[in-house]
Amino acid sequence: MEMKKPVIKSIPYEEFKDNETLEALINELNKERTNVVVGKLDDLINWGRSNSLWSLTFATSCCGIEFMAVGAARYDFARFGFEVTRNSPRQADLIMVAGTITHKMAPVLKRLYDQMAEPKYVVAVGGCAISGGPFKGSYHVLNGVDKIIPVDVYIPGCPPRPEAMLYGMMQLQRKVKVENFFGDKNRKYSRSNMPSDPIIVTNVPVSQNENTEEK
Amino acid sequence: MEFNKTYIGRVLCTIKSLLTGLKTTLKEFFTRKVTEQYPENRKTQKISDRHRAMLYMPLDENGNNKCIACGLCANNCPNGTITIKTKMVTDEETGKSKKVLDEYIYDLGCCMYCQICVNVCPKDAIAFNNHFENAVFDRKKLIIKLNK
Amino acid sequence: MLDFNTITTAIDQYLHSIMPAQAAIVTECILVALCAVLAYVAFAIVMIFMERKVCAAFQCRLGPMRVGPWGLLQVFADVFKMLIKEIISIDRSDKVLYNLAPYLVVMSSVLTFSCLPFADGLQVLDFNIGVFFIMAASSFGVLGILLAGWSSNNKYSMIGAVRSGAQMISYELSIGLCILVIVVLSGTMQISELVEAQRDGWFIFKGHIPAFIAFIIYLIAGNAETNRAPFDLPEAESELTAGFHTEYSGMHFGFFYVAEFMNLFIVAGIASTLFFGGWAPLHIAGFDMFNDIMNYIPGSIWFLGKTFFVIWLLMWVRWTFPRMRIDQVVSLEWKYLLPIGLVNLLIMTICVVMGWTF
Amino acid sequence: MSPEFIELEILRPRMEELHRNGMDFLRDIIGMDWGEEGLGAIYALENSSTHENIQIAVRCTDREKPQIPSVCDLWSVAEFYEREVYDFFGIVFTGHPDMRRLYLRNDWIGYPLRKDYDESEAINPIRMESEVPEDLQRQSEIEEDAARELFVKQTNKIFGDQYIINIGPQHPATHGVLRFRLALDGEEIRKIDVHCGYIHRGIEKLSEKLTYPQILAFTDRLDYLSAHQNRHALCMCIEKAIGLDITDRTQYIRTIMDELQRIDSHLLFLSCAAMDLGAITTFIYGFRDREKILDIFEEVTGGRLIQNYNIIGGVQADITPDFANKVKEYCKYQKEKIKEYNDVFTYNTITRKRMIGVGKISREDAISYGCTGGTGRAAGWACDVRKRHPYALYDKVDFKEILYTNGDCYDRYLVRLDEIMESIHIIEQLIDNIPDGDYKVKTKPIIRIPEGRYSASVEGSRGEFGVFIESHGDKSPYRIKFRPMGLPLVAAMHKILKGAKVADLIAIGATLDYVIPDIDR
Repeated sequence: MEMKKPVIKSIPYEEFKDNETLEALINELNKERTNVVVGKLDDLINWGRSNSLWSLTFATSCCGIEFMAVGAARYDFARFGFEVTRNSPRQADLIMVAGTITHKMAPVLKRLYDQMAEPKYVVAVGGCAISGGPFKGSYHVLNGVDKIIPVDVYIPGCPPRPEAMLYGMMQLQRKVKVENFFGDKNRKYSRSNMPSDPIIVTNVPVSQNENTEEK
Repeated sequence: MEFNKTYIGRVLCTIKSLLTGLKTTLKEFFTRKVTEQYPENRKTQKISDRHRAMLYMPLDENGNNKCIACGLCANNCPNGTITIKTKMVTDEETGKSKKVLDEYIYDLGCCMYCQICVNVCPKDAIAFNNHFENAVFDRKKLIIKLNK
Repeated sequence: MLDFNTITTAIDQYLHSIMPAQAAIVTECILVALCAVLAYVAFAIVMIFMERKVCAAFQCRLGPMRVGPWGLLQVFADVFKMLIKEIISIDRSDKVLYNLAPYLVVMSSVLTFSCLPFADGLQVLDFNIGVFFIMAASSFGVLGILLAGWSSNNKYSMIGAVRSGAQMISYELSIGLCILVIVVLSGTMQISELVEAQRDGWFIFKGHIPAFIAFIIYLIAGNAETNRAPFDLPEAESELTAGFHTEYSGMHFGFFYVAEFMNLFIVAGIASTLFFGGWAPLHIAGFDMFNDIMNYIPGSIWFLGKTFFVIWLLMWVRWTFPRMRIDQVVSLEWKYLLPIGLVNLLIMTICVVMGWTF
Repeated sequence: MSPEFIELEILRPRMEELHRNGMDFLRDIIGMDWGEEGLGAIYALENSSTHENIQIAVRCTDREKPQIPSVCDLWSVAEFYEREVYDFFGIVFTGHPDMRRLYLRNDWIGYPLRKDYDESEAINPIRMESEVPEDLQRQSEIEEDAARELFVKQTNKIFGDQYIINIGPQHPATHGVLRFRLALDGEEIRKIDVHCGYIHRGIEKLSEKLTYPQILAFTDRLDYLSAHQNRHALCMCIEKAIGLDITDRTQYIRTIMDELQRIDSHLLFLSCAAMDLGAITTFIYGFRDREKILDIFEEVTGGRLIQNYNIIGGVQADITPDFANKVKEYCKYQKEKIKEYNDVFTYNTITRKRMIGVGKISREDAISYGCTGGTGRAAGWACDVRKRHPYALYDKVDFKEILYTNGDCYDRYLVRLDEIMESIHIIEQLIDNIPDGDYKVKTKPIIRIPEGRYSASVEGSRGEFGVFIESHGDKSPYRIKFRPMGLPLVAAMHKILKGAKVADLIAIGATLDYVIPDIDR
């Protein structure tokens, strides 16, 4: 069976980044699928879900301002149907973690995530949310939100420009479009199968000052 | 008593100020919209050359990068975004062994775009480009090997 | 002109001919209910789409564009998502009331909606206290909101609900007074008679100054009734996160969301019936040609056209003004709208008694 | 300026004397850890009428139980500053009414800015349970810490039996992750307890390990809406310390950029204030026009929000050739648009009703709380650093310091709106006269600051932003302290909120215009 490829208006499938991870996910989810009717229903539901991603207004720092800019007139994420930002986590479909998460904020973020109703998605926006970013060596900063909640899409940047955020949202749409609502091989299942193990590439060299000395 | 302090005066002033507001928004209702339609305008969109979205290694005409693996960028990076792996290569003609770049690993996911690495680079071997479409599903995909 | 009376009578006769009278009435009730609910949903979708587009236009942006042509399918996507979204049950909430509240709100608005006269003959019930019934039906929506706030076990919801109660009870008065002005002018409470009386001129023209003032007050009070800016205190996003429906998710929240929009439709519908002649076409005395042409446009188009115009007016207001504070909301009603409304009623009575109306 | 060291015993009399003699503006209290010599604090004071500066330093040799007498009865803002010092250094201020941690969780172990602080994850792991407010803890649960025991006992009942609601940390009106606990009586606010630290990133501690050019990158992320000015302050401080003269061209570019940034910030202020009051359309209008500045920024600096433009000795890159034209075009455009904001929002009766007379602060209180920037000027305190201690080109350009007298929300709002016009005026004077020359001067590859203490301050978008560096001659500072613009504002919250309603809290919060990452650092 041919792999179902999510379609996004105006950007061809091949031009998207990270198709490999997406295809791995599709294969994982669709191993034993044959039912055509259910498949069509799934498509309909995914079409609904992916075009109506209401985000929680959650911003801790700089990226939050760019998130507001995405919502404003020039970039206008209402075009995608994302403009209904909800202040209550119960009504939101997605949490855009825009900004640094500190030790004090971590339990709050976790609780917000738990309060959201399924299906829920997490987008890590900017260096701080992805890895701790500029403040990775700090005593009070969580190095990446994927340590406490599962992240669906990473949008790098410090802060990412509004178009980059829109691009990230389209990536998320693609991910939503390959999910299954019916059957046990759906997203929830796959998520527990593929835990996003947090990775740290390089720790901040504590003694870096000494290194520069000689150069 | 001044007119605009009386009951009727206050009501009229209020109505006037509200009508001014309504007039302004009505005008905007009919003006051209300022929205740029991002994915639709991908081909025509212009982004400042100075915009920093991602580090890359400019290549010379032979397709080689200019990096000499001195490690200044990695040492000057405030949060360890750059890791340089070197290897020793022996020059066949002179017989001297030389330290050359093996892998230039850049973590897009924690770069803070402070430009110090570009500033300190003695050979201008690295620079920022403005390709901002970098969102991925997997954290590991953000760790990029810059040299080919 | 298409007369819906003939259609409905035909259906009625057909049903009576094939089944006993009791069964026929039951079938008719079910049919009517189905039609009402379907129309309710259809209008809700239209309204939500309109709101998003109109709001975008006021804000120099485009609004939904990518789902379907010009974003036409946007709301359908939202509906699909909402329908299958998880409904969270809240720990330590009052389960029965918590689950009942959204249905109460929606029921009240469906009930009121079905009383609207869409065209001649296209209304569920046309009886002698029609306007009064609409008012009574619309006012029990506040009960749902109060219950939602109370049962959610959330302090924001509680504050939102109490605000809502204070606000709705206040503004009900003004709405009542405005409707009274029209009742005084027309001398009837039956909706079909109200509309018929406007065949030769809408009440807003017939009643001139007092009717116009009543219209403005009605719009303000109606806006407050529907909890829309500048009176959106019960859900005041920046103060109470989402107000009385903070804890609701999925379709339960969807009910509140839809009911809010449909209440707006209802307020506009009543306004167009009372002040702009409902399904009656625009007639200008003396221009018979013009009047004839106007008569060709079906009544339901007239009604919807007028209603959507009033809705647009209310959206315009909503997307222009900042939110008021609770004490200001209450003092606006009791210090300004209510006295002005009373005086206005007096003026209208004098006008009618002296025959100073057109 | 080097601080005057005095004995611990005479701190109170000396401070009282200074306060009597007109030193009524406490700019900052800088906690210090001098290692062997003990812990201490440096008080930066200013006379609000003569603009005379003085720094008083005090030392306390007992590292186990350091105690310094509190001065929060003299300067109200000291209450928060002292809590900050207690939080980071563990210095207890005797006589302080509410000695709790300000930024870190109340179960945090250790004092992070002390030199001997152990940063290991094992001691302070990421705790996934929420912290229990101190007034909900039972007395026996409060850890047996001498310092806390002393003061927590009296304060563990912050609210008593009142109806408490939480605003924040995730709340649309707090502009980030500030948290208020409010005691309500119906809609009226009885008491407020501010919790900061949800975005405390430990920038000051991080900086102690980094070189000066590396620290520059952090300043952009303090108050991202005055990224330029913050960076300007740090560059200025370092340049002063190493005796580097910068070119005229740089001065012009920096001044223009500072003012553009100010307009940007004030537009965002306007937008957010409008959104908080429910006027979402005005929010969009503000953002629409702000994009024009961001375009200019992006063209020149390569960043929209975080610009990375000032560097030690100059700026990162020269301005683009069409910079002047674009800026002039923008200035013309913006002047017209101000009228639109006025029509749709400023003069709207609802706005006026929501803001006039709400959240008043008197001039004396503004000074005592150190509320600089728009808040101070709305109360009639001429606190503009550009006038008080001119830097860059501000003594050469002609501009007015906008002053209002009522100190209520509406005045705070108007100050910002007028300052946009004033900033445009400054830019128009400079934009045509940018002299030729280098845009940066060469610096040594490794910058070391000679031993000593240096400070500099600039007028940020929302108040005085100060930098204090104590250098021991290394290429990283021994201690660096940024004066937050927002901390005095939230410190003054409980004063401003007297008798306000919940909705007023939103209006007050919006017009105080704090940026949380700047408060928390």
